[in-house]
Amino acid sequence: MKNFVEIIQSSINDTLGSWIYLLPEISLAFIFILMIIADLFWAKRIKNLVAIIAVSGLFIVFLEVIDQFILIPPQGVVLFSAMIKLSTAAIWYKVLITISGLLVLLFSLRDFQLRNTEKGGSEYYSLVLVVTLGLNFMVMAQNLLMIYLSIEFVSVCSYILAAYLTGNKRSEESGMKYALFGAVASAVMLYGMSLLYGFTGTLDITNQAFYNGLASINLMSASVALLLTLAGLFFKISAFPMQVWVPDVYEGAPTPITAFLSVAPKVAGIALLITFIRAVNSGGSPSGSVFLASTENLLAALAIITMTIGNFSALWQTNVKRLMAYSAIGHSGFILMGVAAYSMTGQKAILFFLFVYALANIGAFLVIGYFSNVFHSEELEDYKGMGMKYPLVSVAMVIFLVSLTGLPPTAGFVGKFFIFSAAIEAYMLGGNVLLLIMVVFGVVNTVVSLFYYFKIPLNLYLRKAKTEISLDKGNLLFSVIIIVLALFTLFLGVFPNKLIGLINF
Amino acid sequence: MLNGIPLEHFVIVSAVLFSAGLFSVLSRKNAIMILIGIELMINAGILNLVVFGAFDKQKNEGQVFALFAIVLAAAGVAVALAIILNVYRQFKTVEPNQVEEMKY
Amino acid sequence: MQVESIKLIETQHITTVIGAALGALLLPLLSFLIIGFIKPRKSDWLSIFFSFVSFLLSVYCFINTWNSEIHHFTWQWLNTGVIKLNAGIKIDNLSSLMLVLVTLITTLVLIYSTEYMKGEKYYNRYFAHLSLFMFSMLGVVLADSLLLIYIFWELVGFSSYLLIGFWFDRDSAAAANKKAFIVNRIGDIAFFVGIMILFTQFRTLDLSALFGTAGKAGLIQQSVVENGMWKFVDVFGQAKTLDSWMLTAAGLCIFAGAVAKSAQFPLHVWLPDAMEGPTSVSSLIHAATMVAAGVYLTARVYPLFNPDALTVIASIGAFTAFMAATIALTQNDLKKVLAYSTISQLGFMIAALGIGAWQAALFHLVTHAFFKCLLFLGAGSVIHQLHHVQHKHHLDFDPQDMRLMGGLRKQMPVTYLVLLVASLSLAGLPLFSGFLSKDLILIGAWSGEKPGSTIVAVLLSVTSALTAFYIFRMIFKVFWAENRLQKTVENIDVSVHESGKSMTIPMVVLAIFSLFAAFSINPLHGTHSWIYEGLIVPLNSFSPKIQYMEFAESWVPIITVVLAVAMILVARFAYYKQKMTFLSKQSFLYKFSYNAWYFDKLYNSVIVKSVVLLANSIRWFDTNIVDGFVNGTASVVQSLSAIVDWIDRNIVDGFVNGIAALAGRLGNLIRGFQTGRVQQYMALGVFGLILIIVLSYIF
Amino acid sequence: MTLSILIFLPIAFMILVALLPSSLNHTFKYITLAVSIVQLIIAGFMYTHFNHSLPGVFNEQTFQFVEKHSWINLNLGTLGKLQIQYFLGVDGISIGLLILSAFVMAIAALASWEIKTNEKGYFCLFLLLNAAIMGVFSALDFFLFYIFYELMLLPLYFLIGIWGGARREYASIKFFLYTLLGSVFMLLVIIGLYFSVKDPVTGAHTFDMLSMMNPANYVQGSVFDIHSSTLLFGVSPRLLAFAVLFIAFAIKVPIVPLHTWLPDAHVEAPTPISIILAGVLLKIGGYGIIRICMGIFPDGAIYFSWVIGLIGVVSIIYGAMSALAASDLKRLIAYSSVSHMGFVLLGIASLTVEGISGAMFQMISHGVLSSMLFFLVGVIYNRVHDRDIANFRGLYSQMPTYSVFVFIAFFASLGLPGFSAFIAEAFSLIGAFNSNSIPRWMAVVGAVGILLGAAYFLWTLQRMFFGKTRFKGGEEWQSQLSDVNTREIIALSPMAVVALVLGIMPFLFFDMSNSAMVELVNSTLKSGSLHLETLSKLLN
Repeated sequence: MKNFVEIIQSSINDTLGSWIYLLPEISLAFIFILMIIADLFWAKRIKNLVAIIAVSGLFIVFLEVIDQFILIPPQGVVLFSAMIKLSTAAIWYKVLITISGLLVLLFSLRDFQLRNTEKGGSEYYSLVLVVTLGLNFMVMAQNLLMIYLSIEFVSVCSYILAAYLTGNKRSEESGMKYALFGAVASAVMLYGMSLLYGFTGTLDITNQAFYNGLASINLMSASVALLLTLAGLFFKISAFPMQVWVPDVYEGAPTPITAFLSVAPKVAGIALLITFIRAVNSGGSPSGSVFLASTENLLAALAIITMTIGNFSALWQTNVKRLMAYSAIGHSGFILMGVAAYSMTGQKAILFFLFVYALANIGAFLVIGYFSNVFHSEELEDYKGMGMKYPLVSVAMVIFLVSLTGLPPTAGFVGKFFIFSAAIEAYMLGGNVLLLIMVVFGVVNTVVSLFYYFKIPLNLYLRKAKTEISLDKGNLLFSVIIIVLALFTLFLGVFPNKLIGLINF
Repeated sequence: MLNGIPLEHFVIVSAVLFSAGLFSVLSRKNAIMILIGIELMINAGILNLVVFGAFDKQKNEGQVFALFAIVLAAAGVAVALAIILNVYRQFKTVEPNQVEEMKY
Repeated sequence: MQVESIKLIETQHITTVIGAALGALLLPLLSFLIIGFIKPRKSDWLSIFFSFVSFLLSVYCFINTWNSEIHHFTWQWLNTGVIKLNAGIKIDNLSSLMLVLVTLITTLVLIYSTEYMKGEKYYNRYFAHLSLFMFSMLGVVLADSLLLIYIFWELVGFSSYLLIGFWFDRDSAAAANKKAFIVNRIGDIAFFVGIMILFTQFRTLDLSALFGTAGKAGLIQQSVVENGMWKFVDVFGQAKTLDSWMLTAAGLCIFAGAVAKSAQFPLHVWLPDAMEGPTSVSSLIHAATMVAAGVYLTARVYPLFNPDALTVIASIGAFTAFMAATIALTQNDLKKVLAYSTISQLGFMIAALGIGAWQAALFHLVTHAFFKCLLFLGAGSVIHQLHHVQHKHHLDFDPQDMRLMGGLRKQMPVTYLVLLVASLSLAGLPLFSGFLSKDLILIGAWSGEKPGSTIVAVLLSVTSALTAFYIFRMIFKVFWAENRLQKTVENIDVSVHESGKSMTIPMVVLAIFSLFAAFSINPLHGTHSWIYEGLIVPLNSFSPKIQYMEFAESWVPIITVVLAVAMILVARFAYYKQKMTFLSKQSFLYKFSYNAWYFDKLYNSVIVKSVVLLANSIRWFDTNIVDGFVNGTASVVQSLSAIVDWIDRNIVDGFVNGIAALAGRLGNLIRGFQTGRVQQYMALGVFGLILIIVLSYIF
Repeated sequence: MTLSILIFLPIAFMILVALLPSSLNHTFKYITLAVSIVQLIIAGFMYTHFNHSLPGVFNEQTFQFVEKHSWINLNLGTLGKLQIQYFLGVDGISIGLLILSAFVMAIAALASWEIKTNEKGYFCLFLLLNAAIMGVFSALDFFLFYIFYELMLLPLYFLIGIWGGARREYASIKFFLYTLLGSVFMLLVIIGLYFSVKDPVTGAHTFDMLSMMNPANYVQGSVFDIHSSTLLFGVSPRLLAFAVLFIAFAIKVPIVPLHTWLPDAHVEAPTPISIILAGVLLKIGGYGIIRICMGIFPDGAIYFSWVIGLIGVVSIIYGAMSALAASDLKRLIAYSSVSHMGFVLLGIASLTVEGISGAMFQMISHGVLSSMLFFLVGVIYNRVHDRDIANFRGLYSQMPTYSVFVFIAFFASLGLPGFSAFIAEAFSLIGAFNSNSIPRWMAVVGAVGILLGAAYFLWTLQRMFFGKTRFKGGEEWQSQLSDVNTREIIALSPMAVVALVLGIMPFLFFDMSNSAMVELVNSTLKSGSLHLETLSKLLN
C-alpha cells in the first residue's frame, strides 16, 4: 500500500500547489457568492449594488489575469494532475473573455429590456460572472472531464441568460431552442467522449496514450468518436453542422447577451478546439500525425461551408440582430480558416482576429442596443436616416461594419489579412490545394458580406427617415464605450503590431 | 470482470440507448419527451464511461466522469424544464414545433 | 534655274529671314488674341494692319529667298526615349511663294470684308477668326515637319469650322460646319496613319530629311523597294523593312488628307455646304488658300509617291475635275456654281500632280487662287447688293439664286468687268493667267506615255470646255438679259448699285493678278513664267518626271482655246438670247447633275445612317446585354421574393447582377433550413454530422 | 517629409472640420480649398525640385522625396519575419499624377460650392479622399498602397450615395462592389508576393514593391519565383497574378466590359465627385498597371500585351459609340472617358517608350480635360437641374463665355492640335504602330476612335449650342441660365490654360518622365522576355 500513499501525497501537493494559479477563477467564485449575499440583504437599500460589485469585481479579475503573464513560465504550467494547463495562449484568451465580459456588464447596465424585467438585474449579473468563470476553465481545460464540465457549466448558464426576459415571447423561445439543442449537442459530445475514453483508456488528451490509442484503432471509428466529441465544440463556436440554432437564439436573446454569446463562448470554443486539434495532431511518431491531412481537410471544408452559409443567408435579413447572427456564423468560418491553417502564424492570426472581431462585434451590438433604447426596434427599416440624427454613434457603427467586412484602415482588415496569410502559408508549406480554394472562398465571402453589412449604412445615411418624430437623446455611457471601441478598431488597424507584437507564444 | 458479461454487450446496449434517445428527440412532439430522449442519450454515454472505467482500476476516471455527468445532466434538465415552463406560459403549448416565431 | 546655285542654310537660331517669317506667322495670331481677349473697338483695322505687316514681311522673305537661299530653322521640341521631335520653319521657293500669296489675298479679303460684313452682330469675332485662320494657314506653309504640318492642318480645319459656322444660329450653317470638320477629320486620320508609317520607317518627320532639299536626296530616295520589301538602312546601319505595299499606303494615306482638304472625290461633299459661311470667307478659305493646302501638301511629299500612288492621284483628280464641272453646269445658286468650279479646278491641279506635271500644278494653284478668289468676291458684291434690296423692301427671296438675277452689268459695271476678267481667266483664254497654267497641265496630260494617261487627258480637256460653258452661263445669267427679279415684283424698284470702294479696290487688284502680265512675259506659253521656272521638281526615286511632247505643245493650246470660245458662244445663245435649251429639268442627266451626282444622299443613307445605327445598337447592347447580364434571371428571381428585388434595385446590375442573383438564390436556399423548429434543427445537426462522417470515410 | 505632409495635411484638417461646430458650415469649403491650394503649392515645389535625370522605377536610390520607416514587423514563426514599411517616394511615373491630383482636388474643392446639405460630413469625407489619393500615388510599399487604395472606396461610397442624384444608392454600391471585387483578389496576390519575396538587406518577407520588382529577391521555389515550375489551376502563377492585378486595376480604368459602373457613378455623383472620379480615380487604374503589373510581372506584360491592346481598342471604339448614342450630356462625357482611357491601355500595350509616355500623358491630359468637362456640365445642371442634350438649343447666344469654355474643352478633348489630348493620343498611337508586341491595325483602329470623338463632340455642339435659342424650360430657364460667374471662371481658366500649355509645351511633362519611361520599357522588355523563356523551358 506504499504507492497509494505516494499518490495521495503527490496529488495533494499538486493540488495545493495549483491553487495560486487559479487566483482569477477563485476570486470570480468569491465575487459570485458575495453578489448573491449582497443581493439577499442590501440590494433593496443600495440601488444596483450588485451591478457595481460585478463590474468592479470583474475588473479586479481582469487585473489578476494580466498578472498571470508574469506568474507563469513561458512553456506554461500543468495543474491539478493535468486537468488544466495554464499557458500564455490561454491567458490571452482569458484576457479577451474578461474584457468582453466587462463590456457586456457595462452594456447591460443601461439596457432598457433588462431594466424592465420583473426579476431585476442582480441574478443576471451573477450569471454573467459564472459564465465567465466557466469560459476561463474552458480555455485551460485539457482533460475530457474538465472539458465536459466547463462546457456544460457555460451552456446551462447561457440557457438561463438567453431566456432571461420572462414575459418576452422571443426571449423564452430562444431560451428553449438553445437549451434543447444544447442539451442534445452535449449529450452527443458525452457519448463521443465516452467512446474516446474507451478507445484510449485515458481522459487526458495531451497524454501520449491518448494519441497512440487513437492511432492504433482503425481510422473510421476514431474519427467517429472524435467527430461526436467535436460536435459539442462546433455547437459552441457555431460552426457547421451545429450552427443552426444561432440566428433564432441571437435574435431572441437580450441584446447584451447576444453580444456576449457571439464573442466569449466562441473565443473559448476556438481555444479548446485548438487544444484538441493539437492533441490529435501531436503525433509522437516521427512520421507525423495520421490525422494531420484529414483534420486539415475537414476543417477547411467546414470553414468553407460555415462562412458560405452565414454570409449568404445574411443577404436576406431585415432584422439587424438576426443579420449580425448570420455574420457571426460567417466569422466562425473565417476563424476556422485559421484553425485549418494549423501553424504558429495561424494561432497568432486567430488570436488577433478574435480580438478584432470581439471589438467590432460588441461595438456593433452596443450600437444596436443604443438604437433600440432610443426607438425600441431592431428592424432595418427603422434605421433610415438615423445617421444624421446620431452622427457619432452611426460613424462608429460604420467603422465597426467596415472592420467586420475587413477593409482598411480598420483592424478587421489586418485580421483578415493575417488569416489569409496563415492559410496561404499553410498552402505553401503543405501544398494542399483545398486550402487555396478555401482562401478564394474567403475572398468571395468578403465581397458578399459587403452586400449585407452595407445595408446598415445605406439605411443610416443614404435614405431619409420615414417619420420626422423627435427622438430622445441616446445614452451617454453607451456612446462613450462605442466611441472608445471604434477608436481602438481604427488604432489596431493602423498599428496592428502594438497588439501582435505583444502576442508571443 | 463485469461478471463474465462480455464488453460488447454493454457497448451495444449503450449504442441502442443512444439511438433510441436520439429517435425520441427527433420524433417526439412534446418537449418533455424530448428531454427524456436527451436523458437516454446522456445515459448511453454514462453507461459507456462506467463500463470502460471498470478496466481502469488505478484512477477510475470513468466512474468519476459518470458521477459528474449524472449531476450535470440533472442540472441541465432542470434548467430546460424551467425554461419550458416559461415557454408554456407564453405560448400555451409545450410542443417545440409550435414555437416558431423566429425563422429564416 | 539651276538647283546647285541655291544655298541651304540650316540654323539653330533666328536669322533675319527666319525672324521675318516668324513675324509673318505670329502677327495674325497676335491679332486674334488681342481681338479675342482685349476686344478693341477697331478690331477690323487692327487685323488688317497686322496682316498687311505680315504681308510686307513675307515679301521680304520672298525677295531674300527666291531662287537664292533655303532657310531651315529647327528647334528641339520634345524627346521621348530614342526619338527627338523638332519643330521648325523651312523657307524655300515654294513656301515663300505661298507665304506671299496667302498674306496678300488675306489682306485684300479683310479689306473687302470691312464693308461686306458691316453691321454683323459678331463683326469683331469675324476678324478674330479670320486672323486665326491666317495664322494656321501660314503655319501649314512654313512648317518643316509632317507633324507640324498636321498640327496646323487641323487648326486650319478648326478655323474654317468656326468661319463656316459664323452664322451659328442658322441650322444649316451649324450642320455644314460639323460636316466640313468631320469629313476633313476623315482625311486627317488617314494623313496621321501615313505619318505613323513614315515615322515607323524613318524615325523622323522632318520634311527636308525625308524628301530631300536643294538637290540633296532625302531618306525616301535612299530607301529601296526590292522583292516585295521596302528596305531602309538608317545612320546607325540597322536596316528597317516594311512590306512594299506600306510605301504605297503611306503615299495614299497622306494623299487622302489632301483629298479631304482639297475637296476631291470622294470627300468633296463638304465644300458646297461650306458656302453657308460668308462669301468673303468662301473666297479666301474655300477658293484661294485652304483648299489649295491639299495640293500644297501633295506637292511637298511628292517624292513619296510611287507609280501606283501617282496613278490613283491622277485618276481621282481627273474624275473630280470632270464630275464637279458637270455638276456646276446646272446649279442655280451663284456660290454653288463657284464652289463646284473650285472643286473642278482643284481636280485639275491634283491630276497634274498625278501625271507628273508638278510645276504646272503649283503654277495653276497660284493663278487659280487669284481669279477664283476674285470670282467669289464679285459674286459676293452682287449678293451683297441684292441682300440690301431684300432688306430695304422686306422681300423674301434667295439673293444667291441666279434665276432671279440678270441685266446687272449696267448697275454694277466694276463688278461686271472684274468678273468678266476672272471668268475669261478661268475659261482659259489667252492673255489671262488661267490660260498659262491650265494649258501647261493639259499639255502635260496629252504628252504622258503611261497607259490610260489619254483618259486623263480627255477628261481634263472636256472639263476645260465645260468650264468655259458654266462660267459664262453664270456671267450671262447674272449680268445680261433682263432683270428677272423685277418681273416677280412689279411695283417695287429692285435696281441695285455698285458696291463701295473698300469692296471694289481689292477686286480690281485681284483682277490685275488675273492677267498674264503678272506671271509671264510671253502670254501664250507658261513654261517661261518665273513661277514655273522657280519651282524645282523634287527628285524622286520612284517615278520618272515627264517630258512635254512637241505636238502637244503646239496643238493642245489651240484646240482648247477654240473649244472654249465655242462654248462661250453656246452659252451666249442659251442664256442671253435664250435661243436654245438642252436638258429638260425632268431628264435624268439634269437631275443627276443638279443633285451633285447624289453623293450627299448616298453618304447620308449609307455611312451616316449606319454609324448612328451602330451607335444606337451599341447603346442597346450596353444597357440590355452587358449591363443586364442576368436581368433575365434577375427578373425571375424578382418574382420569387421581395428581397432579391432589393438586391436588384439596390446592389448591382450587369455582370455583378448575375452573381448577386445567384448569391441571393443560394442564400434563400440555405436559410430555407431555418424553419424555426428546434427539432428540425437537431435533425440537421445530426445529419450534418453523419454526412461528415460518411464523407470523411469516402475520402 | 514632403510627401507625408501632402498626405496628412488633409487628415489633420479633416479632424479640425469634424471638431468645429456645425454653425461654421460656411467656413468648411474655404478650409478645404485652402488645404488643396497648399497641396498644390507643395506639388509645385516638388516639381521644381524634381531631378529629371533620376529614372526611379526599379531602383530605390533613384527615387526622390523618399521616406522609409519600419511600420509593422512580425515574427511569422515558420516562414520567417514579415516586414511592412511606411515607404513613400516619387519618380517620373508618379510625380505627374501627384501634381495632377493636387490640381484636380483644388478644382473639385472649388466645384464643391454647390454642396448645400450637411457640409460637415461632406468636407470631412472629401479631405479623407484627398489624403487617400495622395497616398496611393506616393506609396511604394504594397501593403501601404493597398490600404490607401481601399481607403478611397469608403468616402466615395458616401459622397456618391449621400449627395448624389436620383439613383445614387444603386450607383454608389455598384461602384463599391466592382472595385472591391477586383481588389480583394489583388489582396491574395499581395500575400502570395510577400511570402515569395525577401528583403535582401533584412532577410525578412517584405511588401516593398521595389524588392518585388527584382527577381533576385524571390525565395527559391516560392509561388512567384521565376524558376518554380508550380502551376496554379494549370496556369503559371506569375501570369495568373498579372491577370488578377490587371483586372483589379482595369476595373478602375475602366475597360469594356467592366465599365458599366462608370456611367452610373458619374451621372449620379455630384459635380465635384465626378471631377475627382474622372480626373484622378481612373488614373489610379492606369498607374497601377504601369507601376505594379508591368513592374512586378514584366513577363505578364509581354505575354498579355496583345489582349491589353485589344481591350484598349475595343474600349476606344465602344466608348465613343456609346457616347454618340448618349442623350444625357454627363453620360456622354462619361463614355468619352471610357474611350479616352482606351488610349492609355493601347499605349501601355505597345511596350514602347513613345507609347507608354503617350499613355501617361493621356492620363494627365484626360485628368485635366474631363475635370473641365464635368465642371462645365455641373454649371448648367446647377442652374436648371437638367442635362438632357435635347432640352437645350442655341446656348451659344444665351451663355457666350460659357460656350467658349465648352468649345475649348470639346475641341481639346477631340484631339485638336495645340491641346494636350492631341499629343497624348498621337504618341500612344505612334507607339502602338511602332510596337513589336501588338499588330499595327490596332493603332489604325484607334485612330478611327479620334474621328468618332470629333463626331460626338461636334454633334453635341450642333445640338446644344448652335441654332436658335430654345429651351425646354422656356422663359424660366432663360432667366436661370446666367453666364458663368467669377468663381466658375476662376475654376475653368486654369484647366483650359493647362490643357493648352501642355499641348504646346509637352516637354514640360516628357522631360520629367522620360528617363523613367526609358528605364521602365527597357527593363520590362529585357527581363520580361527572359522570364518567359525560363517559363517556357520549365513547362516543357
